[in-house]
Amino acid sequence: MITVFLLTWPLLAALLLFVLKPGNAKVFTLVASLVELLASIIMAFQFVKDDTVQFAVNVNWITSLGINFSVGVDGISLLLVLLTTVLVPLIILSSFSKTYEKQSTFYGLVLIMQMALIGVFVALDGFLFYLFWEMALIPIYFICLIWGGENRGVITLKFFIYTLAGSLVMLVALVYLYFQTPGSHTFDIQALYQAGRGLSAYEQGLVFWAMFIAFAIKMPVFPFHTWQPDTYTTAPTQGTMLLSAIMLKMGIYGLIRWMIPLVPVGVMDWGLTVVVLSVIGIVYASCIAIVQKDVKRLVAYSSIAHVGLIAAGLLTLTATGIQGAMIQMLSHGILVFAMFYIVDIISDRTKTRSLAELGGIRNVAPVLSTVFIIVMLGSVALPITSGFVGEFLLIRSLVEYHFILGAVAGLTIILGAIYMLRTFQKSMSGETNAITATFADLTQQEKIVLYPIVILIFVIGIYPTPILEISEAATANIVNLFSAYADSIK
Amino acid sequence: MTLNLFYFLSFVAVFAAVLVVFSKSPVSSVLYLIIAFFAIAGHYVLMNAEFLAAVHVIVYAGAIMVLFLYVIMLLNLNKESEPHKSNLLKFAAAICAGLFMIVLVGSLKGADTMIPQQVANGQTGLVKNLGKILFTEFLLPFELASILLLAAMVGAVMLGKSEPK
Amino acid sequence: MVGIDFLISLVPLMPLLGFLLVALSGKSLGQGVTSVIACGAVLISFLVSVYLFTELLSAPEDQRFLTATLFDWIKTGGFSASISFLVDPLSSLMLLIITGVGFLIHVYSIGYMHDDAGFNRFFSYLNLFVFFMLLLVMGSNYLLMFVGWEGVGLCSYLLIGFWFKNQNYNDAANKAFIMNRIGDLGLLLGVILIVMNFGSLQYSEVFAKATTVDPQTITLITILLFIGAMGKSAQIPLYTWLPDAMAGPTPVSALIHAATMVTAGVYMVVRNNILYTLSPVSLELIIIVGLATALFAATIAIKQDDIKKVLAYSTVSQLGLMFVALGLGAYTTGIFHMATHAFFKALLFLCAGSVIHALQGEQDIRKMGGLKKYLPITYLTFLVGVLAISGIPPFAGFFSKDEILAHAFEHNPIIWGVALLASLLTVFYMFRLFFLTFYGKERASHDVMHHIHESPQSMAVPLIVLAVLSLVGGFMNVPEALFGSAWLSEFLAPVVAQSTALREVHHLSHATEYMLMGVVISFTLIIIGITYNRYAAKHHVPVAGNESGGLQRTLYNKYYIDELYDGIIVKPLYWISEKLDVAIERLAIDKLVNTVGGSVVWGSRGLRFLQNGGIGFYIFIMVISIILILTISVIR
Amino acid sequence: MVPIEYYLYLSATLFTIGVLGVLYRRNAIIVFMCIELMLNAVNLIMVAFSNYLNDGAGQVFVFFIMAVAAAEVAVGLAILIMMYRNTRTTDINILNRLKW
Amino acid sequence: MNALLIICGLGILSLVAEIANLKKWLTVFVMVGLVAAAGLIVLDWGTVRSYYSDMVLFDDFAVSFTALILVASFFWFWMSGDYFSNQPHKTDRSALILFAITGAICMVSFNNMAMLFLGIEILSISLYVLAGSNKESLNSNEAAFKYFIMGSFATGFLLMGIALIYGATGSFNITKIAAHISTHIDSLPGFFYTGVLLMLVGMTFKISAVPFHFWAPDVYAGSPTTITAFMSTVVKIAAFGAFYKIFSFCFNSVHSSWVLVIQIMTVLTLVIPNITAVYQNNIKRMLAYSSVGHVGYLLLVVVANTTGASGTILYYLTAYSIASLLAFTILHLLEGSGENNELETFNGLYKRNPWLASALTIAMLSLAGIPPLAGFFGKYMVFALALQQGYVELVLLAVGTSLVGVYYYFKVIVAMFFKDSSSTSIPLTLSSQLILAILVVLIFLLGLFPDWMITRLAIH
Repeated sequence: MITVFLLTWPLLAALLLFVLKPGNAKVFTLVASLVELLASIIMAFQFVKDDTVQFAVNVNWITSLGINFSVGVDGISLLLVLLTTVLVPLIILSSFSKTYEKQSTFYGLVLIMQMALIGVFVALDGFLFYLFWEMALIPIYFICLIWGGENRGVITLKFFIYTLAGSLVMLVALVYLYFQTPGSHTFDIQALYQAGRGLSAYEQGLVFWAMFIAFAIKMPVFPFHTWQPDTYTTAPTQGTMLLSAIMLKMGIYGLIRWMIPLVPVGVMDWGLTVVVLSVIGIVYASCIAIVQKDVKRLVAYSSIAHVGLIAAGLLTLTATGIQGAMIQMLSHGILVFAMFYIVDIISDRTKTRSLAELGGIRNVAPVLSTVFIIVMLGSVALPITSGFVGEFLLIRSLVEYHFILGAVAGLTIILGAIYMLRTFQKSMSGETNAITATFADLTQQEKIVLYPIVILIFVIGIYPTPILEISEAATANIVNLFSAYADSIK
Repeated sequence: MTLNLFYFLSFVAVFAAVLVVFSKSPVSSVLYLIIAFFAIAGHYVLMNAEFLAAVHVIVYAGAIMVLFLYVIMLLNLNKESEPHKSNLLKFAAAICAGLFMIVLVGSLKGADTMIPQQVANGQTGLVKNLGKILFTEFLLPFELASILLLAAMVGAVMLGKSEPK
Repeated sequence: MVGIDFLISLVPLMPLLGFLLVALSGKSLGQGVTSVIACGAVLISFLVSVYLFTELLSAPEDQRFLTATLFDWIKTGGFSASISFLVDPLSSLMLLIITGVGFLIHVYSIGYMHDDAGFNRFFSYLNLFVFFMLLLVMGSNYLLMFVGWEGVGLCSYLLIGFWFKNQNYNDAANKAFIMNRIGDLGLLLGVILIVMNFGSLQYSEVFAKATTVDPQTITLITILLFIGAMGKSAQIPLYTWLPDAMAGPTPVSALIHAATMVTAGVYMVVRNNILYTLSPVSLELIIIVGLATALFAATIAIKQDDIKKVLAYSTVSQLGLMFVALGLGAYTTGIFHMATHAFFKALLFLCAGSVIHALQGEQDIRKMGGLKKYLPITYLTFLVGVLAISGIPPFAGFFSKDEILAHAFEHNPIIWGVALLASLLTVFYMFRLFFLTFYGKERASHDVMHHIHESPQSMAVPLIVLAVLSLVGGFMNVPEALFGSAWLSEFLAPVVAQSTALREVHHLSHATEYMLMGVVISFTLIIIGITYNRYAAKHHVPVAGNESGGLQRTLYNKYYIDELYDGIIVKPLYWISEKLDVAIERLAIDKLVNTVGGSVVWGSRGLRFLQNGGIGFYIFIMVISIILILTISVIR
Repeated sequence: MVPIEYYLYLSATLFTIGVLGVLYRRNAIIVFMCIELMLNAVNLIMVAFSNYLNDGAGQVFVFFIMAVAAAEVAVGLAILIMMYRNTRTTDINILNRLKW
Repeated sequence: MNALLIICGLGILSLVAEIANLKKWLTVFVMVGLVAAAGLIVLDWGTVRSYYSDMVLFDDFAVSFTALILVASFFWFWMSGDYFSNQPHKTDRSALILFAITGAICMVSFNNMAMLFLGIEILSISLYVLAGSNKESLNSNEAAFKYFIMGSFATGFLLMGIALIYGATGSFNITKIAAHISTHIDSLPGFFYTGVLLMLVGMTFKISAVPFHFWAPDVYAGSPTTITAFMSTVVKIAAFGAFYKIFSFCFNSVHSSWVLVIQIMTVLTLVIPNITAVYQNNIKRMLAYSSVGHVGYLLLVVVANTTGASGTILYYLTAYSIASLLAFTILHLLEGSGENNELETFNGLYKRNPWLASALTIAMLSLAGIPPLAGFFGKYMVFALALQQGYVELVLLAVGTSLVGVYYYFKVIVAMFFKDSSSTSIPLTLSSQLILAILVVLIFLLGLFPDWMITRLAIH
């Protein structure tokens, strides 16, 4: 039942916001999201670390179409649910210094977004998954459209149509699989797995691509990424955070839950192609990040590079790779959130995001610059920060998969250092200039947001084992299923 | 004899129909069309549908074409007011119609294989017979036709009436 | 009595604690408290290290190791890495050097950084560095070593860019970090290959299985690991960051860029000696790289005018020599030279710092001269350092360098020749530096000379201690030929036991050794004479832009290597990135995506003219469509 | 007895002439008349079939077609008059504001 | 059947009202009548009854379509109250609309070609007049004129088709024709197929499938907005119901003879109107194109030719009609406050009238097929049906065109939320607020609980 609570509570709160339009919508939303966080923590404590699906709820919904409201949580889902519930209050808190027009609408949309995101992570019915998948798109579209920056009309529309295009193709694939299920057809995940595995290699390849393109666009993986830098740049900061810190994980989660166990032969046949694409993406996006002049855009590209590594590691289909992807998802979520928040703080105070106009902030804002350094180090995967654990596991799985690919993917630690250090140097170091001379250091409220992030960066970096344990069994389950199946068809 | 009559009536009908299309003056078009309708009425008689032929003449020649003439007179259209279509368009129209004729006739194959279910007895077109069908089997359509005419009447009045400003 | 586990953990934890205390309290601590905390933390570590060292000494030879496991760090998918420490002879020696020299430099820094606004920050970084360095040498598995490895790189970055207002310093810091990262990638890949092939990251387990793994794999692993060493220990081709790293405060140069961090590569190779021994190809590579670096850096140092740059190139060169020793399989010799080098190079740097401090930041030796009488302690200690590095008996450098040369000769006289040349060049530029700084006319401006003063106690005492160490440090491994017991070799024997078992050991006859020593010492003395004549007696002072001939100019410009790298790596990278951004990203991929959308709009613009409003046209289309429909069905 | 296909062809011919007229002329009144001609072609074949099949329904259907034709003409001419009132033309292509 | 009579009666009553001075209460009376008729028709659910010598057949298909037509008409009357008030021909208009609804009911319940034909003609003739009911407006004139000329031209083809089919099968009765076809499948004369195709032309003209759609955008754009709403909802339901009944029930045995044509038309209907709509700046015209585009998705069901698809069609039409009504209601409200239908009118509507903008957004989202709204499930079921029959390429094409659809629907949303406007907000009456709210709720309910409708409507 707690799963259902997690899904309905934000929706309820959002509806209340829409209807009541309370004056202090911020606080209202924060409290709502904290309740949600509490619920998810309770869930995490009740969770038994094995490979079963827990807290499952299955209610008939659209029986004639074989669609059930079937949700449940395993280790993989739980981690992502936690990521969502932890980040959403922080995202809301990070907006406290801003006054958005029509704020109850804004926060309502954020809460609906949260519901949809959690829905994606807990859905155990193909159709339900798709439904939440699309529902996540709508609030974020409006958040970007209404409160975004310049040129948002065109950019957000491109984003919407691009991602919708991918997901519609995924829907076609899901329906195709649905008709392969026995009897009166069902969207139940296990039935879909069976159906997917029953397909011929050629059909699996088709389904693979149909699903992969949807996920690839969402993540985004090279070369399906071009909507992303524009959208991240133009979206309001909280929107960018939602997009990059949580929503992007939907794509990766989709790969783990809805692709690898679904069409194993397709994954085997095409895995290499995807890994190569992802690895190209790592280098490609890193290179582009090096020459970016807009900080927000730079972080956007860095995100592409990081996600490329996650996707590549995931597709090696090893326990190391998937576990690495899990931990890296969490790490990337908090890091990219912090990164965008810092960028937001800087651009709020200086009214610019151009690296050329910044500089010397370290002189006047030591706390901010220290936090920046820590986040930056996490982002370049320095050991004992959260970034390292994931990147190490991922690169390790890639090296095992193919040494050269692993080595090329490893370039990320060099290229990442290049663009991150450059960013830090240009924005923080040096002498202050006219724009940055009056820069104020972090306020209390900003510290409240950033300090937990810093703590999380180190906690995940130093003692990731408890987190890894949560998803360990579920991951092993997938890998074993996969390898058993792969063996059986050989 | 019947066949000769058929040929004659067909020739008249087609010839008059062609003249409807090609005559310059709308009034003469109307008159040619009335000739074509009479030819068609002749065909009805030929097929033992005398009642229908009579109704046909009354409705078409008597009512509809008079309405046409009336409107032409009302709008004072009996002159070559119509701007000519370019020759190219006319040519295209002719080609199109020709092609349409070819495919239509070409697709109408198989009529010769049809075997009449009953021998024509000449009773079908009698008023008695038709009336029976119309007021039993086709009662509802008949009533609906009244609705149709009512709607047309209301509509025609509504549109045709000039509004007091 | 506290457990040994706790004590072991205490060694790295104390500096961490110091770091946290200093860093988190921000500026609220006074300079005094800060220095007490920072120095105290390192001092405690040092004392514990000494205790651990004595524990090891008292243990029988085959049980000279202590371990402590704290917790599982990463554990997933049948792979685990724990936070666990290993204290064996090698790491305990490293501990002593790191904490010992580290402590001295901490103390020195109190005086050196006295009036700097970033005093607290500086000490927090220093403590953090010591923590990571200890992690590096104490980690009982590769991953923990990697943590330290990256961590010291980070601290190096932070300290090089310590004066962050100067963007040139920041450039140098970035350069150091990125070059290190290139090496780190090699190391990381090596570590990954190890865990793949050995199934474990624990040293003990890996070494136990070493002989069971395919030699080619071992070669690949060792080469990758060595790439890491190249980055960290500034070997060709990744050395250019080290001279630039002199942008940092001088104690940093002494601690990080001379005594400890840059020797991490040496430590790593020695730690993995069994793997290297199993891979002759890698050893050859190490020799070649080491020799090339030693000679190359030495030649550059000849023409440098910045006191710290000379020392930096000297460090590069000396590290090259150490690697030569490692490549020759003389692992203990490498460690020996590393230890002595730590003493005298730290000393030299601190002296240089003292000079710079006295001259208010002046680093150009062309603007020094005649400082002998103003800075007596510095002068004397510097002399000790110079003598030590030049290999004059009985100073520390003599024994260690002699051992390397002896091993080189034994392996191949050509190697010996080149190594000798490099060490003779060292003698030349060190004495050139020494004479230019302390002898001759006073070339500093009047204003500067007016304020000149000998360094305070806190700076002088470490100088003296280090000078003593430079003087006596060599005695820990006096060779048998000189009636010594080669104590250090004995002590380290368990570490390299596996390698020793695999290698045939040739020993040079004592006669040959004496002859070699004689040759080296006589050449050294000749060079000292030449240098004295040129710089002290004739007051020759190099003038910028006065290089006669291409070779000199090339040397002065460090072989244009920076320019070369800039031309073939940095600029192309930016060029490619720019092109990727402009040409591929915007003009190809994004354009393609937009074209899809654009074509719909374009198609719409065209298609709407189909709806041209004319009834005649509509009916035409209808009739034509009907014709087509009927045609289709007729044809079928 | 005239064979049924003769009527088919005759009807097709008249129908085509109607279509030709619609395509060929621009005068709305002539176009209306041509449409009437098409409907008559249908009537003709309907009666022919009715006769041929000996089934009165076909002829009854013709009544409905006539009713509809009458209704259409009434409404059509009303529309024409309305349009003429506003544009002073019966050219089918003149009123051409709604496009694209 | 009673519903048909009630509507007829209401039509005549409207005419009488002019004389009896009941004008004031006419709309209310009509709405009550519609509800009553809908209630009566729902009572017939589950039974199959034919009336008047098998002229009409009220089976579940007819009942559900009739009910939908009545419900749509009810909302239509609600939204377009001012189309009748303060007009000189109030009662005439009302009567014509009611006659049109009568025709529409005939079109979905016919069991005889005569009924189909008369139904179509009653509907069409009323609409020719209604399209031109704004007599002063040249646009309205043009719409009526175009509609009339092209409509009667298409009627000619439809009749020719009926005649040929009559000739080949000897009957006008749908059941008999279907029986005759299946028993004489091998001995049907060639002109029978010509008849089928000519009927296809006539019927696809009525549902406005490409290439017989040309009248639709112009007529929709030219007619008064309320009439456009009527055409794109009630008329579309009736036309598609008739089309589906004829082709999927009656001519199902000769599926192969016409399915290729329908496939080609499906492709064209998906592509051309959807793409053309992208460039439209007049929302009414854009909705007209979109309305044609939606026919493409419905045709996909006909192509798939599965049993039980009528439920899908009905659901789709319901979803589409509700969203369309919602959109047109808002368009009409804007027109009522003196604004036009150009895209610029919608600029900044969100700032002026947030609720209005949100409602229009929901309409657009539903039309675009965004989950979890009703429009999405409509499209989903269509795609699923087509996929089940293996028409993957067609489905992918349809996916592509619905993306294009998203583009033009979202243009409106972007204008409302993104652009700025200087206009002032529009006051809404309680009645219009209520209808907007009901329609929005219906869109959500249909989307969230489609099962209720699907299971009941899985007819045949």
